Amino acid sequence: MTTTIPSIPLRRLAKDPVVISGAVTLLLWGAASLYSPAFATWGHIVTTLTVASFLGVIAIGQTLVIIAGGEGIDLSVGAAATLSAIVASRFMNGSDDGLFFAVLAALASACVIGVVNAIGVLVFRVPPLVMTLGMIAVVAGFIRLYTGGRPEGSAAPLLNQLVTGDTVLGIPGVLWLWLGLSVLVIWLLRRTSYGWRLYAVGANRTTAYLSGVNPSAVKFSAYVLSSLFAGVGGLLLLGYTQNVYTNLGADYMLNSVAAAVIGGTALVGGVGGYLGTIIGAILLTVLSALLRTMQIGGGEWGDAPRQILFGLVLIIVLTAYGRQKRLRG
Amino acid sequence: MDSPPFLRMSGVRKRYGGVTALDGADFEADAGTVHAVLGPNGSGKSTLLKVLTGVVGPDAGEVRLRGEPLRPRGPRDTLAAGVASVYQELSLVEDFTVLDNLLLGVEPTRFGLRDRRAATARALPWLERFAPAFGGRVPVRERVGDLDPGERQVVEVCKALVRDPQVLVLDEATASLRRGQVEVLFEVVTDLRERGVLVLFITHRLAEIFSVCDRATVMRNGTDVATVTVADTPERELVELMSGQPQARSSAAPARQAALRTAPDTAGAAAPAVGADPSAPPRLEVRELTGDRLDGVSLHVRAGEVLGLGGLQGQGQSELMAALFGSGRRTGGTVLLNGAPVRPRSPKQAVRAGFCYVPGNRGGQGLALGRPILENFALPSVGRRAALGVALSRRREVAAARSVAERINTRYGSLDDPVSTLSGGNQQKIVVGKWFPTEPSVVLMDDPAKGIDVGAKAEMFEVVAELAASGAAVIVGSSDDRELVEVCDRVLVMFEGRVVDEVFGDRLTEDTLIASAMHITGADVAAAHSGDAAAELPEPDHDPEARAPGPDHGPEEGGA
Amino acid sequence: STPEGGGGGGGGEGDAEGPFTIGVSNGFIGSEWREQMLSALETAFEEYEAEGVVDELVVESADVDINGQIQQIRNLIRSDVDAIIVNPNSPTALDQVFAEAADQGIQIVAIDQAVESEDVVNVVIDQSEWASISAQWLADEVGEGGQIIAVNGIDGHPANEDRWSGASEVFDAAGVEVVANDYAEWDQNQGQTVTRDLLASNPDVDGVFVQDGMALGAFRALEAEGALEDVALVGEARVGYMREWDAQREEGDFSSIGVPNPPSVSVSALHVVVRMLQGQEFAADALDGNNAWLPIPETVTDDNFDDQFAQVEDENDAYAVDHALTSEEADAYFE
Amino acid sequence: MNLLRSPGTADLPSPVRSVLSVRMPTVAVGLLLLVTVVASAVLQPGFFSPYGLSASFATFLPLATIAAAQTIIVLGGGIDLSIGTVVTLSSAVSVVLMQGDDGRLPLALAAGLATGAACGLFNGLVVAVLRLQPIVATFATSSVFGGLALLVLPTPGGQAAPVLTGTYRMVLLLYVPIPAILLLALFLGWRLLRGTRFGQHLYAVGGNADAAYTSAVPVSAVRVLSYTLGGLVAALAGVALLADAGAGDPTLGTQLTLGSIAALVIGGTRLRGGSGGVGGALVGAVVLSLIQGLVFFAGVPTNAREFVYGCIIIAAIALAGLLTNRNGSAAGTTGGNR
Ligand SMILES: Nc1ncnc2c1ncn2[C@@H]1O[C@H](COP(=O)(O)OP(=O)(O)OP(=O)(O)O)[C@@H](O)[C@H]1O
Ligand SMILES: Nc1ncnc2c1ncn2[C@@H]1O[C@H](COP(=O)(O)OP(=O)(O)OP(=O)(O)O)[C@@H](O)[C@H]1O
Ligand SMILES: [Mg+2]
Ligand SMILES: [Mg+2]
Repeated sequence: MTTTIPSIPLRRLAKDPVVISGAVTLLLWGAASLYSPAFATWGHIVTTLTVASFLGVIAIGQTLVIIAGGEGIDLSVGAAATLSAIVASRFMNGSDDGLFFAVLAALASACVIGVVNAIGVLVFRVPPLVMTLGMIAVVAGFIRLYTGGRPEGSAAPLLNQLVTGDTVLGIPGVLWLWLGLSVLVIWLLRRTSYGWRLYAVGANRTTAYLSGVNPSAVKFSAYVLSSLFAGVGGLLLLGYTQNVYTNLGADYMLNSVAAAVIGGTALVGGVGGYLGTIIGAILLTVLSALLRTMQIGGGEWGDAPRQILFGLVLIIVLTAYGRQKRLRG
Repeated sequence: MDSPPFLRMSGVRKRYGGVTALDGADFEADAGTVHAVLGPNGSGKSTLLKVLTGVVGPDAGEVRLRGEPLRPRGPRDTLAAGVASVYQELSLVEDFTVLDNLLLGVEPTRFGLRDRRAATARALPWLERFAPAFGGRVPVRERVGDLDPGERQVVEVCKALVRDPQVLVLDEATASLRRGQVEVLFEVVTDLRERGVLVLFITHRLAEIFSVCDRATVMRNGTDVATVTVADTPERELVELMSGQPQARSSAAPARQAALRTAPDTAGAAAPAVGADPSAPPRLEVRELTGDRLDGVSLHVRAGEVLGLGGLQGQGQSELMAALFGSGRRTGGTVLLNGAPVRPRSPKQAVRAGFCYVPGNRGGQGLALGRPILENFALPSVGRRAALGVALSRRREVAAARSVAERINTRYGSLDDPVSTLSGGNQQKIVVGKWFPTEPSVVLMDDPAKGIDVGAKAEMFEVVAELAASGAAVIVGSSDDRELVEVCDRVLVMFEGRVVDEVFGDRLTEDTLIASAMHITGADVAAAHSGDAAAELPEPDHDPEARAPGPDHGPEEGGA
Repeated sequence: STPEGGGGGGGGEGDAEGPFTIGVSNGFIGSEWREQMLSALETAFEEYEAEGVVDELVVESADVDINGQIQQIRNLIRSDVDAIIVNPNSPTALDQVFAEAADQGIQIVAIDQAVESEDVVNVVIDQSEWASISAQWLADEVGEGGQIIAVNGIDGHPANEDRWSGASEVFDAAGVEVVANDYAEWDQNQGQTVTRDLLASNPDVDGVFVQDGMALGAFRALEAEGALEDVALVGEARVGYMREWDAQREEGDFSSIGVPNPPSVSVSALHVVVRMLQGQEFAADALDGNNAWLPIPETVTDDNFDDQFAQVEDENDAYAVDHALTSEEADAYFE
Repeated sequence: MNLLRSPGTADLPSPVRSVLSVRMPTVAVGLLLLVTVVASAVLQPGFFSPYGLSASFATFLPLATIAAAQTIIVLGGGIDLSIGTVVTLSSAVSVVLMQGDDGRLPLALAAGLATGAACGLFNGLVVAVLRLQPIVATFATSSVFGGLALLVLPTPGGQAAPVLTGTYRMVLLLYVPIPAILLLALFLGWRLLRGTRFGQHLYAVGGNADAAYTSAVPVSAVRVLSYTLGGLVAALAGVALLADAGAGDPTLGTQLTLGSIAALVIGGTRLRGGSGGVGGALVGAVVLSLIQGLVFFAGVPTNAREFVYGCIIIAAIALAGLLTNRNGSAAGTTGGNR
């Protein structure tokens, strides 16, 4: 922000999704720290953020696709992450030699998913939800064909070092990377012609078209970027777990949507941003860590209370602001 | 004498965030009258009537109908009380048939199931009554999405009528109607008045008020400023009430008209492009253009000239602009820009070539309503100011937006506010102003003043004049002949996809335009409207028979 | 009426000569264990095929829910198989389709997960016993009054329930306190996260009980906390984990245990089902209810680690230490 | 009060006209059904045998029913990602109460259906009253219902009543399995619902909620009711699953959510709402099940099956999309702001 902002009214601030979810996150973190002081330790903060970073990076593309509108959503991010990790691990095979090529091959294979998604959505007019859902089956099927069900290889030590090792200031490289990507994406959305066009296409595709924007090209790029960032997320996951398995990314399918929506990105398109998604990703991670720490699940009632509470808290957080317009003016 | 008025609204207030839509408005109307509600854009007319119909919940105020307080929780309650409305934004379900739309919410049932026969019996009389407005059809089972905007508007009206209202609200119900459709509507409105129905009528077309309304309430800034009897009030007084300022002259773009009138008569030679150098080669030349609803259009415009497209609505004016801009279908013909052929296949290419387009539907096609004013201003030209075509400087963007906003006198709070917070007129200025930084050489404007109040209209036309003055060729389409006369140097009258008349110089008057448009449709209609004017019309300068699209125009696809 | 036989009926019981067609229904493919299970089966099948005992192996293997697995089995029934080897997604909810298959004279053997249906012979290891071995080791490591955390699979999943009940019994008996118990869906990544969170809130625990498939994740969490030496960890008999184990052994005081859960139960099941098809009767004491228990293979411990590791060192990380009945051992189940 | 009535002949539908106006989605899904049935008859041994038919319809019914439930919700402009867990929870409640005892069957069924409806009601309130975005709200409630199912039925078990399972496997007149009759009943039930005012309002709310609201349609109530009905029908799917499976399981049905969405899209229902129908979704579910079987019976190698299946599904949906969406809006000029 270069210009001075006229003192934003407090009321408006209190309705800002980013502010609300940020506050809820801090609240949860506070509660967790009270319950278990270990939560407040530096090490634990760093590891929690590390776990959140995978979701955060995968949700970058999700945020872009949702902003681009037209019921945009990408449920295949988990599949793209898995594919990328599997390809990378096969090429790396536990050594640093093939690292560069492996990363390239992994990201390229992820991008193919995005291209196919985009073609389905833009050319064949398949609803994005269904197209990307179908892609999960296709990618899973492809992985099975490609690996025979048993992915081989393992992470390059360098990659592992990046994700888990301390690099600078006691902060693992993955967090620096996330920070860098965040700055890049936020800049992309706020301060580039691409970002402004993306919002315009999401807010009103026809207007954008009649203003000389090519909405199909913009959406195409959003789907490809989505898979690309999912692929990056897959690489980071590979660095974290060091070896791959065929369900590696499955968990991120709906959670990435939830992270974006919690952060204020609306599924109608043209609204939101990545800052909110970052907080959404952290909130989801902290929430499940809190429920786990408090042993809400796992006691004599098993996992049930944790699942129930998780859902209820999510509803409460969303109720705070993530609401659609009233019918009556 | 002391019996309470049929409808009384008092002290109605409504705020939207920081915007005050209604600021203690009072309103009274009697049964059996047609009561106009007038006022500039954003003065709260629609909001007031939405409070009446229950769509908007007021912050304060009271509504009494027949002396009884009406506290609706939604349209269901007011409908039960006999209030039906045609809203400014269409409220039809596109996937439904006309019949299903007409009875939506009031479907008759038998044994718990919808009773189609009873439904048809209820709806049919109205559709038949309006058959002339549907071109003679009775479109019971047609899908509403397949109807054209005027027909949809008529369906809206029928939908309200099917509910047998005691109070009928018509919010700019005539804005997208053709002349013939308006006439049918006014006949029905007159019948309703005789049956004791109160009709509340919002419009920006003053002529309509004088032809059908008994009383008029003028609103400004969210309150009522006066209620007058129409027959006793001259037009000029109404305009003064609306604008709050004494009116110097009737209305807009006087400078251009003055220039036109004083220009030496060029004795019918080439068109006298007033703002342009008549000897200059045309900036834009169109030869034999064919496409959707276009049946061989030829025209030329010079730099600095404002060319109008007149005629009845829906004769290919919009399609012509869309075809030129690359967003509509174009199957044949040539377009020359500065003498060189151009064939944009998308708006993107058209913009590159130097075209710009102001669509008729502001919210749906001109603006990204939820996005900030700044981004809306920047959208067509954002790449030009970006470093490497990508990186933006906020300072540069703000400066660019400010300079345009100043040039066209746009009023806004902050450039970061969503564009939806602006009043209609200011929104419209952004739709036009956003093109300035692209320095267009051809400006296409489709009904740029639709739904715009009198004051904003004047400002709008100054913008048009300014664009022409800066050297652009301007093409303006409008359904309002008065507008065309005020703003254009020359008007082409279109009919069924062809240019059938060219009007300029002293002949450029409202009467000539109406007559010219009517001449084609049938002498009897024309005679009824403009007396003997029709007889004096020149022959159309193009022979329609010679313009039939020949097989030499291959079926090529353009646009999207 | 209920349809019997019909056009697509099975091989029929009198047909004890073969060659037999064997169907396989596997309802989950997210794990390498299942792939090993299938590929071992295919290899063993080829041997029988060479002998002319069997002629076709029809494999249905996909990620499906119970409804999907019911469809898988119906597809197999209609493909005229003589026997079905099934790794079931539910111990109870396939009962009806098993009855359908049995009506058509098809022999059914369940592996990995026992089912309740009386039409099925379960060729399985005792999951409860399987878990109690490593639980006992952990209990010994942490001693009476020791505190542990548990990282289980999926709550409500039958295998999870069997294993955890077996392990809990051991912990109760040994006076070990389970201070926290959570579920990580047999997913290594989640296992890592869950272990980390549980460790953070229970920094003083003495041990971690973790089911297989997630031990490597738990290991990495401990490694990140630098707690490998202080906290006892139940391991797994899989090559990836064993490599880490091996590396730690060279560095210092690290001890673990891996109880194999052999994917080649499928092979054992093939031996059994072929004999059933050939009309052999089970020996009197071979069946416990409808369970033909398989022996739990030799546990990988600190003592035998080098031997065990040497045998599998060349396999890839996902490889699980394996074991199958030999033909002779299988014969012992029959009269 | 029709003072303005003028005489004239009504433009009433003739049978010819209604045949001609068959919608494209119906053609597309009909075509798919034809192709898959013919292919199945050729490739699957005994497809038309009594056992073949009974096995097929027994498999179709649960997916078809849940697709019908999802369609009711989607038509009204919503979506329900929790529908699979609603099936799970209601079947868990049923089976726990049933305890394999025929006498307890009515009570257990009633409780199961009530549970489904209650879950739907909760979803409906969250979406219509709290006004949360359906996709995320139901993602959250799916966690809640899944948790509740685990509380009700912590481990797999519980026998379905023998009457239930027995009836489900019955075949009438040699060739008409009970599930086929139930499928037909489901369709007839839908047609009945479609004929009511609620049926009409459902489409109006999904098609244009603002228009429906200003036309005095009780929009929020319609939304709540659509979720409640969806929940109720999902509970029926739970009963069908229970009858087919014979016993309970706390994961029964959880994976059906995504299948239900695929089925309704293949069946020509628009995900945005307001267009489509349950009939199409039923056919879509049948087509999906048949394709799954076809990939197996066509001898596609095990490792390639999922890939082939995924590609066929996408192709089928793209085909449906090509036939339906194309004649609607052209990309650039319409649509836009919603
Ligand atoms: N839903 C809304 N949210 C925010 N502001 C609104 C909303 N509806 C109306 N307004 C604002 O309230 C004011 C009055 O609007 P209203 O629609 O009543 O004007 P109008 O007199 O009907 O104008 P027009 O002639 O353009 O139709 C305007 O400033 C408008 O921007
Ligand atoms: N149970 C069924 N078995 C076979 N075909 C069916 C079944 N249900 C529906 N169909 C067919 O599927 C197609 C779509 O049915 P659907 O109910 O969607 O009609 P519809 O388009 O919604 O009609 P309307 O709009 O009048 O309600 C129809 O061709 C119908 O005949
Ligand atoms: Mg208005
Ligand atoms: Mg229907």
